[in-house]
Amino acid sequence: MEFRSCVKILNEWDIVAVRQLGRNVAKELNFGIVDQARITTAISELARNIFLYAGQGQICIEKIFKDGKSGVKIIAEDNGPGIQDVRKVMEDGFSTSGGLGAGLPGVKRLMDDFDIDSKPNEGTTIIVTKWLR
Amino acid sequence: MEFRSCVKILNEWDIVAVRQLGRNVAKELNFGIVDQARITTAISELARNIFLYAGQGQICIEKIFKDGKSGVKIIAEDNGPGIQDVRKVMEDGFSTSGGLGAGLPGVKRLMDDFDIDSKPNEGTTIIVTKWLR
Amino acid sequence: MDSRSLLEQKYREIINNYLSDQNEQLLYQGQKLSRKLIEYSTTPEEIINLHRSILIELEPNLSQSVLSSFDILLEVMMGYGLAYREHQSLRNQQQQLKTEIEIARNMQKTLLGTKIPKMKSLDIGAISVPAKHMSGDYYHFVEDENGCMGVAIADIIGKGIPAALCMSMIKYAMDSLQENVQPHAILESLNRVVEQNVDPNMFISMFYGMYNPIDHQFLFSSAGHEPGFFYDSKHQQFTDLSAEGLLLGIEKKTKYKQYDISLQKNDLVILLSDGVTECRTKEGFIERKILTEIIKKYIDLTAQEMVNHVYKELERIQAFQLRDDFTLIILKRVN
Amino acid sequence: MDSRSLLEQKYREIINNYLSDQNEQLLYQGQKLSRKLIEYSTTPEEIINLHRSILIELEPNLSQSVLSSFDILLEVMMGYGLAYREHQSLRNQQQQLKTEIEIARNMQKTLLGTKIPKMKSLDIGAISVPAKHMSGDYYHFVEDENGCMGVAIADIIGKGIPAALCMSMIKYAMDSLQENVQPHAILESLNRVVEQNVDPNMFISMFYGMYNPIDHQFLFSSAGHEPGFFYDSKHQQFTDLSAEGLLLGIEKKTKYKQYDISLQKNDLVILLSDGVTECRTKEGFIERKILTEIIKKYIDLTAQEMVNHVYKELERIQAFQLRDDFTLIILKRVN
Ligand SMILES: [Mn+2]
Ligand SMILES: [Mn+2]
Ligand SMILES: [Mn+2]
Ligand SMILES: [Mn+2]
Repeated sequence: MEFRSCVKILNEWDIVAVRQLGRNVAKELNFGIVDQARITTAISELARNIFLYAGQGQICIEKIFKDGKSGVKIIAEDNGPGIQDVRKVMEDGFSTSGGLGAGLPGVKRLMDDFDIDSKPNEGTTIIVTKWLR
Repeated sequence: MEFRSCVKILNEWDIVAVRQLGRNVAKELNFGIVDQARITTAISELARNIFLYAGQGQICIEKIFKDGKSGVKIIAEDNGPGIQDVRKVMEDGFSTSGGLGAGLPGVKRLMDDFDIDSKPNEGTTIIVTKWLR
Repeated sequence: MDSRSLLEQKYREIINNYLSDQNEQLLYQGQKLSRKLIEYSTTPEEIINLHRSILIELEPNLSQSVLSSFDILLEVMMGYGLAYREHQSLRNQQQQLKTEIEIARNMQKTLLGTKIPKMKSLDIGAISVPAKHMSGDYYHFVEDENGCMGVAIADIIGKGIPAALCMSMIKYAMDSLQENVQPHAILESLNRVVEQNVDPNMFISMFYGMYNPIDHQFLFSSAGHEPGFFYDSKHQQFTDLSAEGLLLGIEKKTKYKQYDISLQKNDLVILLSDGVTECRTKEGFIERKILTEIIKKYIDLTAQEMVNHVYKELERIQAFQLRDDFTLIILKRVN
Repeated sequence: MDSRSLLEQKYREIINNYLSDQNEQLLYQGQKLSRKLIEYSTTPEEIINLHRSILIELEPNLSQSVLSSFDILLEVMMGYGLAYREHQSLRNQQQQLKTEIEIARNMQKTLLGTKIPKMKSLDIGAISVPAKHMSGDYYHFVEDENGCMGVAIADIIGKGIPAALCMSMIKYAMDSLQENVQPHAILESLNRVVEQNVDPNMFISMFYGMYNPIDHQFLFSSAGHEPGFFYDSKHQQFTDLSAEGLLLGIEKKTKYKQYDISLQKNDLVILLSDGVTECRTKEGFIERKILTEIIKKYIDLTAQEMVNHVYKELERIQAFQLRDDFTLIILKRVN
């Protein structure tokens, strides 16, 4: 049975909670200090996105094992307004909320796999994975 | 009488010598550690440019005092081939010799004033200044 | 105190609090501070220096080695500082360029704009999305006085600004064409214009079709354009809308063959640019077969809904990175 | 060992050496290493972590506080790491865009290309430099069968890609003009084309002049274009080549006045775009007077040398940052 644990994102405290969860899972999987920080940063960005644009949602963290590799998978879901133009949001330098390099392109670069599904008025699901090397 | 001291740039050792000179002058003028490093980096880039593109030349360091302010002025001169297209060399991301952000635009950003005069087949003179704040 | 010193003070505070209680809350504050520092253009070498001074405050007996090691860290971080400064400037340039391209794109839209004709017997849907900032794809509808509808779809070999520039140039040629001419003749006349006027390294593929609502015949010719599909609703089968013909701009005297098909009720004509079929995923290009399967899923929707859905689906399987301009037109006989 | 570990090893070495002898040579090595690390895409957060592990090696009794402080430094550096990654990607995009613009610029050059006529009585020099990637300035020479030479200089209101796009569009209009028409009539006919075809927010200023080598008269009309200069060599005086007239594209039925001057030997006609006169230095715009003074310095050179020198000088006083497209044409009667 795979490990999976979720945190509801309702306020800024939940961002800290889900960061903590992600960092612990990354530690347990033996990710190094730098990768721990990267995974936490990615989670933080995803949580902030939910908090800022959807108001609420949840983030689940999974340990995954495949072909002898282990990794951490992060699923961020919300029922917010959805992203009108995903291509635009994935462009560098588009994000105005974060600093340089933040936003979803930043998350994509911090992680190994990135998938996004967004439907206007239904919500957004983002799934990202980082593999232990 | 203003202080002025020059180093001929003939080989890589001279780059170290002129860095040392610049760092000392910056220290004497009470520039902070970070500004010392910036001034040294700018000198280093100018020296490297001479070394790489002109073969040889010289760099002079001056202490300058004006309107109650003090500062350091760096004059880099060579009789090399000159720069064909100064506008191009001053574009970001043009420099291929250095890493990201290096080259003359980098020097310009590290210092307060920047002037360049280049004549094909005659040589290039670059004068940069940093003021103590 | 200015905002710089406030941020430095904040950094000092976070570290001090963290030393007495190492919790995630403080690390999160660190991340938020990072954003702020960048917002106020603090450079990485300044952070290193700040950190060094805080260590000295924290540990008055800090060993000389630890202190000296920071000289090297600072030196190494200078390179990152240069990159960071270049980034800020590049970002501004990028922003300006985007504004400029946005204006040019709007000019292009106005210039190339075409209205989808309203016809009793034909439901028409069209979508065109540039891969980059500007499109080198083009489509155009015309209705002549006999009620026939002409449809052109073209692709400049090349993308982005050069293709857009080229497209604007041949647009004039299109406008000066006479109405009521057959597809093969239209391509032949356009070919002459392109051959004469456009850069010799620019080629254009074009498909021209003409639908007659009286006899429901669809005539078409192609100048080296990616074949579309014909969907036979009775047998629920797709066949390629193949047609021979050289690209526009290669040879002055090129002749184009003309083909025709007959549309029954609910039959479809699907026209596209190669950006649709050459949709590249992690696993390689998709097959034309996969495309027809996707179209089939939406076959009961209106033509416009169909093209929108197909685009959305293909956009996602390419991870939102189009490699080529994407143009898809569906004509559905409804009466 | 891979190159990453080699670089880490090098960093360790430099620090160790530096601790026993703090000299500039090692700091210089630090700078060179910085370059290498960036070349191999090492991120700043990796440097911080590396530095932390080296400190642990150096000082086995390193205090917990110093170690923990690195957690915060790492967290703060993550933001810089993100900026750094974005920079690498932005730089690649910028590179691609540049390539694309380069191609478009060459197309534009081919499209707008004009040959400087060789005339016995007239020495002609011309230079045109875009402020950005693409020019919205345009100049063109024509010689008609009577030996008269027409010269057009135009400026799209706006710069960069949109202006270039617009320029390409009106180029067709220019080509279809009849020869041997007077300047005012040329502007009137171009005005109609621009008014009809070009985006309503795009305006074009244009000066059209025509030189007759028989009687040495220079006829000219202007559509809101920056006035050039006439240089009377006998009295060594510059006067403005003023001419009234609305911009192209404003009003369909605009009429243009026509003016004429007579050229004596060694007299000059200087045509320019506002990018020449609106040359901005740290102290503000230069005066037209300064421009004529600069021209005077080179008055004994050939027309082409003159325009080159004037450009070089103005380029430098603007610190190599043109704010507008720069076009300067000098006609010098030599016989
Ligand atoms: Mn294309
Ligand atoms: Mn294509
Ligand atoms: Mn302009
Ligand atoms: Mn202008």
